[in-house]
Amino acid sequence: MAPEAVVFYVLASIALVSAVMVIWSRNVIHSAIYLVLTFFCVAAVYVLLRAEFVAVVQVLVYAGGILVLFLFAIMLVNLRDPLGSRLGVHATLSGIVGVSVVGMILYVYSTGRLARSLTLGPPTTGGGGNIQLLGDALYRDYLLPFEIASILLLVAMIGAIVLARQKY
Amino acid sequence: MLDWYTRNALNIVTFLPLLGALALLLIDKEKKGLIMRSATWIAFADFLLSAPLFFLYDAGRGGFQFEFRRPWIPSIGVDYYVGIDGISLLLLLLTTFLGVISILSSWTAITERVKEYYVFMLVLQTGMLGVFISLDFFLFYIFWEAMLVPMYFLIGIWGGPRKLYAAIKFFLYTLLGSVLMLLGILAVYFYYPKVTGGTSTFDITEFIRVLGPLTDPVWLEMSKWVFLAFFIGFAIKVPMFPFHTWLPDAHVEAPTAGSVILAGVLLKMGTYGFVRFSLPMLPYATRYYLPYMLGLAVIGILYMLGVFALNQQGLYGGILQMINHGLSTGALFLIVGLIYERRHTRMIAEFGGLSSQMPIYATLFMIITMSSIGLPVLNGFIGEFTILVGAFRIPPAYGFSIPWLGGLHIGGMFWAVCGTLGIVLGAAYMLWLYQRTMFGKLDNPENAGLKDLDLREIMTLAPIVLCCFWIGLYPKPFFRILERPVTEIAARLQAGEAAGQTAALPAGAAPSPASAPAPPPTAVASATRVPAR
Amino acid sequence: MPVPASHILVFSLLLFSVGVLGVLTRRNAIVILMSIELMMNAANINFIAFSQRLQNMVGQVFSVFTIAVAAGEVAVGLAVVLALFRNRDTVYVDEVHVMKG
Amino acid sequence: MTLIGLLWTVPLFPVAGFLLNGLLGARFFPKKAVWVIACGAVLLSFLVSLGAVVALRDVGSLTPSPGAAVDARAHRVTLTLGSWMPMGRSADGSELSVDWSFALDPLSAVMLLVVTGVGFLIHVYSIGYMGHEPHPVFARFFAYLNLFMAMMLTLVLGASLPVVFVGWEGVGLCSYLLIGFYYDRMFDEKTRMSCADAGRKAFITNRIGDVGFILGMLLLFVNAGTLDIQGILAKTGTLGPGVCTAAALLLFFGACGKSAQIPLYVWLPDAMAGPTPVSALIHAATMVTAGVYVTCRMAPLYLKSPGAMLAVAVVGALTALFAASIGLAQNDIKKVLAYSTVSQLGYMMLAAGVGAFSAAIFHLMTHAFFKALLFLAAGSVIHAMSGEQDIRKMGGLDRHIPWTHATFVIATLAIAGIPPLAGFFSKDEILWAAFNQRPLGLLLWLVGAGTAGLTAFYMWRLYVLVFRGEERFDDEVRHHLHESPRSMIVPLAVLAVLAIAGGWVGIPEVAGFRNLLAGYLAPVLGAGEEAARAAPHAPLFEVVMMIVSTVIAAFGLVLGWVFYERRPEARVRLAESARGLYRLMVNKYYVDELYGKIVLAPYYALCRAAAWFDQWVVDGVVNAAGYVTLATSYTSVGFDTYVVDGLVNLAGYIVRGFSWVFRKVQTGIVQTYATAMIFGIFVLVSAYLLARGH
Repeated sequence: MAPEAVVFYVLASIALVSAVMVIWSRNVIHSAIYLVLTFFCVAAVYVLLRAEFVAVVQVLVYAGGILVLFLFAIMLVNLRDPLGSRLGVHATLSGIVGVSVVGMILYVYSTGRLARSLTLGPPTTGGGGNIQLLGDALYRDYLLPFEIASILLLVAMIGAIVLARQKY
Repeated sequence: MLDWYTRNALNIVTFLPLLGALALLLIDKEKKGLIMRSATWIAFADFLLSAPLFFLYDAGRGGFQFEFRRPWIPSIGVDYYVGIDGISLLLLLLTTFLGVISILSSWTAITERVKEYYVFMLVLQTGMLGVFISLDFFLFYIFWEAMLVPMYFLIGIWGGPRKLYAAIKFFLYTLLGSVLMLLGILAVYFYYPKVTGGTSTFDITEFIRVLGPLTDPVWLEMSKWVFLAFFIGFAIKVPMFPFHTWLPDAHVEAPTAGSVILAGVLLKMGTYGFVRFSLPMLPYATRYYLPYMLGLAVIGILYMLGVFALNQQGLYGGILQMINHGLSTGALFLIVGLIYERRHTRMIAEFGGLSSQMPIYATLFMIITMSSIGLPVLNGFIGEFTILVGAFRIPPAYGFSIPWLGGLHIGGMFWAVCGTLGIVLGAAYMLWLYQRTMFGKLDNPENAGLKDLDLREIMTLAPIVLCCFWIGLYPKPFFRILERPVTEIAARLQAGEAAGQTAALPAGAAPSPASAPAPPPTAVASATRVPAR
Repeated sequence: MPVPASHILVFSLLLFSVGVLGVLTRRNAIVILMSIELMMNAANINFIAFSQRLQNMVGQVFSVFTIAVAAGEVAVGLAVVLALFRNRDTVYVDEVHVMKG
Repeated sequence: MTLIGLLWTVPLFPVAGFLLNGLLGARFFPKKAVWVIACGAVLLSFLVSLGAVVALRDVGSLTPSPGAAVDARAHRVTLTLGSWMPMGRSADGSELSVDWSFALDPLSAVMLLVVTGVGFLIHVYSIGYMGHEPHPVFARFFAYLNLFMAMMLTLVLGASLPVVFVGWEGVGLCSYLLIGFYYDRMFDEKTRMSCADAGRKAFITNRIGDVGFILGMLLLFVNAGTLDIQGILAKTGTLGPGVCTAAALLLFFGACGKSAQIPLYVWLPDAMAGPTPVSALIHAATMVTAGVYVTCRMAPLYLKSPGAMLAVAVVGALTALFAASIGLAQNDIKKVLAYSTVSQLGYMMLAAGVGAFSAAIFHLMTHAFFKALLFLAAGSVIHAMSGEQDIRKMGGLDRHIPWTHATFVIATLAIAGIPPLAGFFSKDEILWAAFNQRPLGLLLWLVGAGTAGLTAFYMWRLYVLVFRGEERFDDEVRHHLHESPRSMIVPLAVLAVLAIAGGWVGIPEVAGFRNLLAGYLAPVLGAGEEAARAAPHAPLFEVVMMIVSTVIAAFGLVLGWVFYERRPEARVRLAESARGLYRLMVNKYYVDELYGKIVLAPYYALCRAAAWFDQWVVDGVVNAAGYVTLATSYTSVGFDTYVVDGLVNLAGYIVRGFSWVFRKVQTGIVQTYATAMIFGIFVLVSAYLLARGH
């Protein structure tokens, strides 16, 4: 087994386990910490997949920005009972449904055609990665969507401020 | 200038309220007075902008006018295509007219969430206008659905004690109807290219032109199902028995202006749908289900009787009566709203003897009551009389006999008699209502201090009353505007009748899919244009 | 890349499923938001895997957009949670059932 | 063409008066201005009508112009003001259209003069009668009265049925408003009927009749292709007997409503809830005769259908007798007069039914004079008695109010049919025409003559109880007792003259005069008259019949005098011996109660049933799914305890699972919905996979 493969499987396992812990853990703070761990692992997987820029963005935005937001929110929401019950009958049922769907999709994968046709090709050229290609795509072909995305962020920011204001 | 207006009038009229709503959003919500005034002015400007259409519309030319067409989603054949004929013109004017009045009537009635209220009212206005001007089925459907949302909120937020129940009931009912209607639209949409061999389109005029006179047995069979799909969609809106139970709840709970719009415009959309789509596009199926339609129509909805009389007089009367009913029912809800605002109850037992306390109110109420029970010189009579003439002219072949009632013939005459009896019973009820509230002794001390109407309130009712007299005394312009579209539809229906005969289906038989003949080997017929009369 | 693409897809699928489970089972709105983030990450992994496989940058471009959207969504979502908490004194979604039939 | 061209202004003057008094009167005008406007408007109408009628005399010299057609043969001028309802084409391509058009011919001329003339007198009378009312009420009264005049004139002048119908409904509305004029008062304490109730009853009963009128119009419209009256009458030949009979009967049903014939007469006695001038104007002289007028208008249509004619005659005769018998036992002065009106209207219908249309119009005219006089005199009595209407509390008034007394006597003799007063000639003409009817002539004559006797009897009874005998009122009333003001007495006097001399325009030919009225009406009604006169003419016999009917009337008068003035104990004995019949009469044969049982009760039941149906059946179906779900979840509540305790067996678990799912569907928790969605995806994809055979 190639070292990269080993790294991938390890990272994937950590990501999955910590993801499970996110939803399993009874303390919201713990959930947030596990979430950060998942994000880091996924970022690493991005690197493996030769998407260095996205990996960096992932770390900056998710692990940096979003998580801080979460922590702030958790602290602002001063819960009386931080340990919400986790597994009700409803959760069991939902779990069963969810797992069955996963099983089904896995079954579809395993029936073969998808798996064969999607083996990854050779890595892209160069040690510098493909940031330049990405930049070209972002700022030339997808300039308008990019700008719209920035407006979206602006709107979200204003919306969040308006919603979270004490009196309105 | 005029040229530019005629080309863009419909877009301006339709989207002005929407733009106005957007503008309202920018106003500080504490400035309630400014919001109310702006909303009123916007609605009034919209009415003023729509009024010239009445005079610019070329009644002699007929057909759709003020058309505006741009490709919208070319890949599936959707156009932004709007235009009006005489029928939609009148409904458009009714909408802008009642729009001003309902907004004006809300000034004192709505005290909470003022800004949102007027925004919803204006958005609703755009939705309703859009329904009447759309000539593209896709566009039509979008407006048809879009209109539900503001109405839902109007009932659900500013309604009475059981508002949530009423709002959800309203929404679910109409949604169910429109989903079935969508099925019908899609059926037509997918069938159309098979006939022409050309491209797909949602163009309503094209559907009518091609599918209306089509005599292909496959289509005739299919049109029955399409008719049923449309029927449920429209019948819920009308609302026809037995789809009517959402209406009382909605009316009781809705705020006054909501009731006015609901009764005045929204309920007319179902009938409009029948006139615009079912009749000209599916003449054969219309004829096929006619006895049932008449039977359902006669339970309370007189204008449906007119529409399904399927002749010129019936259609005239049906459409006029839609306008009349919109005016007088709208006014009645305003009247109820005015007293509700003063006393915060609608219980009839609470009132009595208001006539001496509020003479202007009593007078206007009396005129509207008389209008709605069809007293001549007022508008109701014109509509009712024309409808009854139409009903009388339903050929005997359109009816059926009941053997175990001595061969009683259930045809035009029977329905006309039913309709006339309905008018009388309606009169009994309305007079009872009027007497209980206005006459008698003023024995409830809470009513002693009631104020008569102020200028603004008179301004909401007086235009309606004037319109009632106008239509009652000199309805000729309305008849003229309706003349071409109505004759065209009547001609199409006659052609459909002929189609039914050539297809040699048992006329007037009970509708059962099994009675359909086997489709012929080639299911493609050439499209022919109905000779215009 | 010696790892078969299908394994990466399975990884993303599992991550996504964990997110779905979280959304379905947890009562705490904040955790639900976190679970949504998990699902978005899973989607991103798919984007990038296919981008690599097809030697096309579009996948990466879209993942950038996804991250932007996720950021906005979290910001607004948390604001909603805060507003909810202020008005209803709870962040448990099953206590917020105005749509109850 | 001068004044005839202004014909359209005749209804317009009162409309102007109505608008002025209605909109501004109560606020800005003094009382005097109000009545000057109201009476002036009617006077102007009267003068214009008079001028137009005079101009009509030499119709031959009139020149037609656009919008004004002249028919010299029928002495008719038709003004078309414009198109009202252009309804497109009928199946055969003819134009279905209704115009705003007015017509003046001898028939409408007679009506026009009667309506405006009597109307003007009653307007003048009302000045005094309503004088003590506070100002807004005063203005409102005159506004309504003017509106009524406008509508009545529209009815009379209308040249097409819908225009007539405008007036027809309009007078109904005014009648409703005026009956319920004192809307806050009680009318009949015993049955707890308020004035507003009475008005509503009148309006609804009329509307029921209108069903017939509308359907008749429609039938004619669809079959004749026009609603212009002359157009229809010209086409009666082509309509076929079935359509003619149906249309005639339907129109007659409408006329029954307006003219208070069996079975729709019940509203008229209750209409006495209105102020007395209203009773005089609307419910005696003008509006209630509209049915007779329209029947005569459509005479050629009726003549095409012997069956319909017979129906009209029989209904008229029965109504005459029936109402007269009820009138015998009433104790309210106005109700006696009301039943008398119903009875006289029956007379007119009888005349129309036997083809004596001009006699019907003749009686309509004389009846307008003497019945208006009776009502106005009764109003004067009520005025003098401080509002008392019960004749058992009157008596001996002849000394106190001599003018009223004198005019009342004249009117009583006129209605009883004593020559040479007005009633005699018209009543006699009707009886003679009825006698000549085939095949029921003798029977109809007997009924008519019997009614005449009854009429004389109960009218004299009324007179005696009110004016003669001992005074049965208390001192309080006596203290206020006074003769009415001059504005009331003058109209009484004028009407008294008319009640005496009004009949002289129609003295039968057998007496050596020309029957002026019949001759005047001949261009319009001549065809019908000839049919009626086809019977063998025996002048001597006619004179004998005349004498017989006079004797019968006189006998009735004498009987009334004997029973009520001379030997009251004989009356008591009679009432004792026929107690059952007497009770029936006092209670008006229980017709109101009967209608309550067979019409109103089912109607209310229907309303309730409809509401019940809506609430339970329709909504029930809609909510069925919801109910089922609810039911399931309710049953599951019991199981929940076991679930918590973990004591579940398999069967219980399944039930619980299902019910739990159903209930959870309605929890309002978004997650539930999400679960359901995903489960749906699962099911769909599984189904797809299975179908694909994987």
